[in-house]
Amino acid sequence: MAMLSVKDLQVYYGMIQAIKGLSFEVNEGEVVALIGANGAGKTTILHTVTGLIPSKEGKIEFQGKDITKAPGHKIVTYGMAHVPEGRRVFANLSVYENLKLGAYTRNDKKEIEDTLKMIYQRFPRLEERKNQMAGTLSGGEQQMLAMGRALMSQPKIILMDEPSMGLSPIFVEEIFKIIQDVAASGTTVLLVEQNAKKALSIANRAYVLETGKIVLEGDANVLMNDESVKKAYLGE
Amino acid sequence: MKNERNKFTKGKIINIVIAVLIYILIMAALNGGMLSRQMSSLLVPICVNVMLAVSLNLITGFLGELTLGHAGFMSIGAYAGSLLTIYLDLPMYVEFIIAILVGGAVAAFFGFLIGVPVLRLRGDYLAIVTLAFGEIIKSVINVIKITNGAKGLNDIPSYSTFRNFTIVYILVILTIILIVNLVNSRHGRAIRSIRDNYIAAESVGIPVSKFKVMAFVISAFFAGVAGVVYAHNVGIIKPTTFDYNKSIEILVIVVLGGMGNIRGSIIAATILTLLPEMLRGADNLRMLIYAIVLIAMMLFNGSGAKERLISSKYFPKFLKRQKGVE
Amino acid sequence: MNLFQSIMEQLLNGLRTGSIYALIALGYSMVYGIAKMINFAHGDVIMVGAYALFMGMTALSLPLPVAIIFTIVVCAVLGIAIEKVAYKPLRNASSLAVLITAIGMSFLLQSLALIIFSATPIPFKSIISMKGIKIAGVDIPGITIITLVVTTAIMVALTLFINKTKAGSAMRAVSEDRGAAALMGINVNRTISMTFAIGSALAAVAGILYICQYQSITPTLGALPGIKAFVAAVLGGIGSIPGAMVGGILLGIVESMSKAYISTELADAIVFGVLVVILLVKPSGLLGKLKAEKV
Amino acid sequence: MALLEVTNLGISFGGLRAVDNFNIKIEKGQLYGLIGPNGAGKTTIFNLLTGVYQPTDGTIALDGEVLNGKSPAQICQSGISRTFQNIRLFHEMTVLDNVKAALHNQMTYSLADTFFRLPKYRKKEDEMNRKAVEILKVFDLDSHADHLAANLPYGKQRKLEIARALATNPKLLLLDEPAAGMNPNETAELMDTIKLIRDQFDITVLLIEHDMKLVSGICEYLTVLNFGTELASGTPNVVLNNPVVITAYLGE
Amino acid sequence: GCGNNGSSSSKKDDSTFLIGGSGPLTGSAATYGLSVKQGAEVAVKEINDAGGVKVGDKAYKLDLDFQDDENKEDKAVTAYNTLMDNDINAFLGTVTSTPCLALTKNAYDDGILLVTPSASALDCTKYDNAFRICFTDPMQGEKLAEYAVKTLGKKKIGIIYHNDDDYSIGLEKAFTEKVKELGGEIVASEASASKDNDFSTQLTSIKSSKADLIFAPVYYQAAAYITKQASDAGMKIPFIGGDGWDGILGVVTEPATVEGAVFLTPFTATDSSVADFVKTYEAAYKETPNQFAADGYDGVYAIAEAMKQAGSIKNEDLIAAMTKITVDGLTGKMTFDKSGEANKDAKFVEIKDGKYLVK
Ligand SMILES: Nc1ncnc2c1ncn2[C@@H]1O[C@H](COP(=O)(O)OP(=O)(O)OP(=O)(O)O)[C@@H](O)[C@H]1O
Ligand SMILES: Nc1ncnc2c1ncn2[C@@H]1O[C@H](COP(=O)(O)OP(=O)(O)OP(=O)(O)O)[C@@H](O)[C@H]1O
Ligand SMILES: [Mg+2]
Ligand SMILES: [Mg+2]
Repeated sequence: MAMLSVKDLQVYYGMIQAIKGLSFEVNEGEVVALIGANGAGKTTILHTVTGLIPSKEGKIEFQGKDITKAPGHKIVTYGMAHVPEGRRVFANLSVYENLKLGAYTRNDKKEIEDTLKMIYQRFPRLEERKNQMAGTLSGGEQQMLAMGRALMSQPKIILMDEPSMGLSPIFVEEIFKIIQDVAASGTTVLLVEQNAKKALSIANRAYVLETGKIVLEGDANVLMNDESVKKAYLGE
Repeated sequence: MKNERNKFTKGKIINIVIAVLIYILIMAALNGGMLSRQMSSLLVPICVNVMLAVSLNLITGFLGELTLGHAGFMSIGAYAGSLLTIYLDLPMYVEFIIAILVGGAVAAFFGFLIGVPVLRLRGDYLAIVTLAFGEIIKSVINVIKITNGAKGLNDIPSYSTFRNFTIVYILVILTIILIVNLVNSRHGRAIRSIRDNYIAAESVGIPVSKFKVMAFVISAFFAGVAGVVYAHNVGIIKPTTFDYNKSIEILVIVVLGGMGNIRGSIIAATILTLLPEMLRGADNLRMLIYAIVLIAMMLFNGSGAKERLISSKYFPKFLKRQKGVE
Repeated sequence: MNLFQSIMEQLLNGLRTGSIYALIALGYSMVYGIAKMINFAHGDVIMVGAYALFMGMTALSLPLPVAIIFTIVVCAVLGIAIEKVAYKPLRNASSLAVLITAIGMSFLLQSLALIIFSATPIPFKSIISMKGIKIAGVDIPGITIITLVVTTAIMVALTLFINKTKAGSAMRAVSEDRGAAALMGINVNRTISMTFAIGSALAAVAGILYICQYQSITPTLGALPGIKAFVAAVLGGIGSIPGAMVGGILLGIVESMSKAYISTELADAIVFGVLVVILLVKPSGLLGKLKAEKV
Repeated sequence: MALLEVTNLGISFGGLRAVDNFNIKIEKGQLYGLIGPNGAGKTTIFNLLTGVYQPTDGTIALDGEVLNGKSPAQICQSGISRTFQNIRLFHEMTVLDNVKAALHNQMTYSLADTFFRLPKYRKKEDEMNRKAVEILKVFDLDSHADHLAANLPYGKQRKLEIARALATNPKLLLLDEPAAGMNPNETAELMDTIKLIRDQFDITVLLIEHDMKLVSGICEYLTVLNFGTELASGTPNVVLNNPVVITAYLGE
Repeated sequence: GCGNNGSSSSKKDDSTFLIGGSGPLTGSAATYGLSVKQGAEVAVKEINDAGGVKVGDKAYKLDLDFQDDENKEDKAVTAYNTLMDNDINAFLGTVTSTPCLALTKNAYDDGILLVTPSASALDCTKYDNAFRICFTDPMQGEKLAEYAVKTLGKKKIGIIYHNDDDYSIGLEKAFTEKVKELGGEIVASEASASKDNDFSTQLTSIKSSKADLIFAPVYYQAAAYITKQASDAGMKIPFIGGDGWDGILGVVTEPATVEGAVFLTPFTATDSSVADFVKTYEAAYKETPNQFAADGYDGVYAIAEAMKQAGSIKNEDLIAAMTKITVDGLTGKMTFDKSGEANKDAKFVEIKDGKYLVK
């Protein structure tokens, strides 16, 4: 059974329909990529899944549980984390405080410390700057923080919205390595990316989105060699 | 663009026609004795509130700064104008026009003074400083001799009562036209761009400080003029009339009418001036009902209920026209 | 009485009124931090607290400690109710819209009190019976001592709560970015309700101290301390807990000193003048942090 | 003489030396790239060049004119204009008005013209409209002229920001990660536009970008920044193959 | 007109005499307006129960239409105009001075009888149609100065007053001048705002000025704050106040704080001659009437007397009749002279053992 399944989803912004009835699934342990042009609706889907915006029609299930109408904060406790578009770090809190908030749903003090250590290991820059206000970090630093913060909750599935945006080439490599690491450690990943090439290279499966609808889906390797995908999203 | 220009003149003509029609209606009703005394005595207060709201909208709606000291500008205009008409001995119209100009100018000067802190402060900090200025103005007027202290000025000539409605109406229309003209000009664009993103405004070469002060000065001018009209309608002014509650009253009008929406300000000023008077029959429930109506209107406006209503299929089509900056 | 004693007494006067301002300002600041709105009805919660204590002690004839708890609970519930009814539907509207609703709420509470209790002031005998003390010829009334102690204790407790507890950090997160806070698993609505409850409970305490000081209850009693406390909150740096405290006390002292030694007539002008000068020098208030905005 | 000449530039935030002893010379008409790891200080340099921050050390000179101590608005008038890493449009204004706001200093009329709608007002406004539409056309935005900027999709917002910067008629245009969040096709389109700006409007461009395709595709000269100071500079070929740059920035 | 949406009491037939009233019913001055309104209501009911007012051979029922003016001058003008729309026959108002000043000219132009129960500013009665029940400010100030210096023999006097309130300033000014004339000395004159309730600063200043009497020309609520705070500060200087002090025992929590204070008032609720009124009032409104209620009551009776005297309800007849009547009111026996002022005796009241003691 799929870990996360979305069926016939429709989402509106006021009068405008952003998601026009789409379905997809993410299985446990998979890395699934969602690719598509600007404004295709990728962010909207993630926001709907984590309960930040309501859906008009459709059903969202997580580990067999219907979470369509569940409030955002509840969904987190079920084991879902979200690295949002635009990072959304708490600008006037320190890096350390941001990370601590990532573990808000957890109560195991000791293990939280361990996770924190692990994250500092992955992102040494965050440890260097642990007392800096998050708002004054550079763009890339904020991206690391957002990712670290999401990992603090030790999620079963992590939704990432363009994690490579604004990162230096070396760090893009690094981030994708981290994503692979995260996946390897047993966390399921739903990845939204503009950098389709990279995304497809680490994903198991992928969906291609166009103006609120899924137009293509399949094995990542297959899609990578699909002519239309190549032309539209890989810039070849 | 060509068709934009057409739209422009067409909208303008409609507005002129509406303004003239309203005038004719009011004058006919006044002269035909169709208005009750209560209604007649509300005409000028409505006009004063329209002027105050439209001018405050320049700061709050278009510059995007919250101020709680608008009544301070109003009081400066009221006192300056009234002192002139009390001590000058000229024909009524000459005297009144001088009073209007001087009242506005003195208020504008204070707008300039207050504009200085505006350059350093933002948001609620600015709001509190404007509130402070309003209260300082009030205290100072309260102690100085020429304004007759707490007793205030008495026997101000009745130059702007409903019997002289024409002159009051002309002033209101002038205020509206000048502010609308400003908003739709390069100066207005600069002011609006500061509201939307002052860092970007600076980056495209707009001197932010200059335009912030300009907005305050112009807004203060018209508030001053409104003060002169107020004083020459009621005939008596004292410092406590112009406390922060008065400023808040004007702010309520602006927000209810819609930030940056001149037509909204005009309508809201009319409704909110009439409402407490219409509720006189409710006796001791009056203020309670007023408060409930105010909250209900804000909830309706802001919670998306309005959008849902307008987009519902039962809403009459002809009312759905999009309203712009005007 | 010598000059020293007179100055000391004036200082104490200022300190006492200042601490009450501070207590109210704490509530303002907390609510502001989370809702980004100036809760104009906050002053009127004080008024409701005053009537609640009065009713608790007379109509319900509760024993004093119970009456005090009753007052605090009434205000906390009122705070939550106001938020739910009048502010929550406007979560996505501009903060100015909420400001206006708050003003409407303030009118509403005042007119309700007017209808229920009428405008005639109700005399209220102070529940604080502690005797004053005299140090070096300076009279320190009992109520001043109690007020100072209570205010200080509350401020310390609140600071610890916000900085050291999970609920406190949830409050700070919600005040930064509600959506991101929800993504951390924080129940945003509950956190906001809790903030209003705490703020209003503080107002209840302030209300109790206030009527013990002035011994009379009227429907408009909250207006003046409300606006003064608002000024105090901004002076200290709105959103900052120690700032509210410092702002309130400074305001009280400046007010009392300028009345005593400069001019009673211009006291208000001087207080506001000091405020303007301080904000010009330090645009984010005494202890406020300038919000980091990275370009 | 170089168009932009920056010597010994430096700034600190608290204890952090964000930019230190930074030098750069940009010739007129050049397409210049500024690259470097995250947090290296690239955006900070833009902020220093445009007067958002005042440098603690060093001088900035544009066309021989020293810009130190000038306000952002004055610097814009001197001829530097920019876009932002996090988009900063005038959201509640129309697309057309966004551009017209940037024409503020070029087509002027007085307050009296404004208040009384004197003929000069009409004339200049018409002129502005024409000019603004002309610029919007370059970016294919003219059909959106009446929309609110907030309602544009992300990619178009980026373009509008460039259009707006261009409207101030700059000598030097600073672009902060213009391709961020764009897919390869959109990026390719953007590269053409940037080249077009340089050629058609005769404007010098300094850009920050992490997309190496764009950088190597259009930049004629590069400076790599690391920890606030220059790590390397030269033509893309040289710089991008410099082992120091590869370890610090490019990877592999 | 369409303005006839006033309160239900404004429906009128030709045997009803409608009295319009105006005063603050909301806001911080509401207590004064409500008192006047309630006092007037008692009088109206009493007169109607006794068969109304006989005017010539016709009996009129009285009716009261009382509008809120929020103690604001502009609101007072519209309130007044609303009442005129409702066709009132006489105007009982306004309760406070400034709103009254704002509409005296209007009322004069309309030629209607204006009886203000409690607006004490001199100019309120400057037109011929206007009359006043309460004392004027200067008169009170002078009487109190004489009492302080001559009767009590105090020479060093401290004053604490509201500098933004006509009433308070009026008393303070007249008092100060008279005290100086009589050879006394004002050792401290401390101002405050009428919205203030913290007077500890002013009191501390007076304390160090060695005053042997404090004159506080303020209303009873502020007086209660002042006396309480003076006692808290350990001060034992006696107080003297104007008619605004009436009702103070109803708002103090410890009568000891006002023990020995003396004030001037035409009305005390404990006076046996007003017992009936006090009983009715307390039954109806659950509170003890104060001077404002008495003024409102007397105002209605003055109008009723004028109706009888005039034998007509025409405006000019009513106005002319005012100077010929004698009203035996709660605030004393009074006649009115051409200037519009009531001639009546001032009584000094001392607070003794927590009770009012008429001197
Ligand atoms: N708050 C909003 N109000 C109205 N329309 C919106 C809102 N947010 C997004 N949209 C519209 O919904 C559509 C989908 O937007 P979404 O942000 O989900 O796209 P995306 O695929 O994430 O694009 P990008 O790559 O630019 O992040 C777009 O057309 C966008 O304009
Ligand atoms: N206002 C500020 N206060 C404190 N530190 C700051 C401030 N602005 C920038 N910094 C710090 O200065 C360093 C340089 O930041 P800058 O934004 O210039 O980086 P960048 O090179 O643009 O990085 P990116 O490519 O990630 O955008 C960062 O470490 C950042 O945290
Ligand atoms: Mg997106
Ligand atoms: Mg950057």
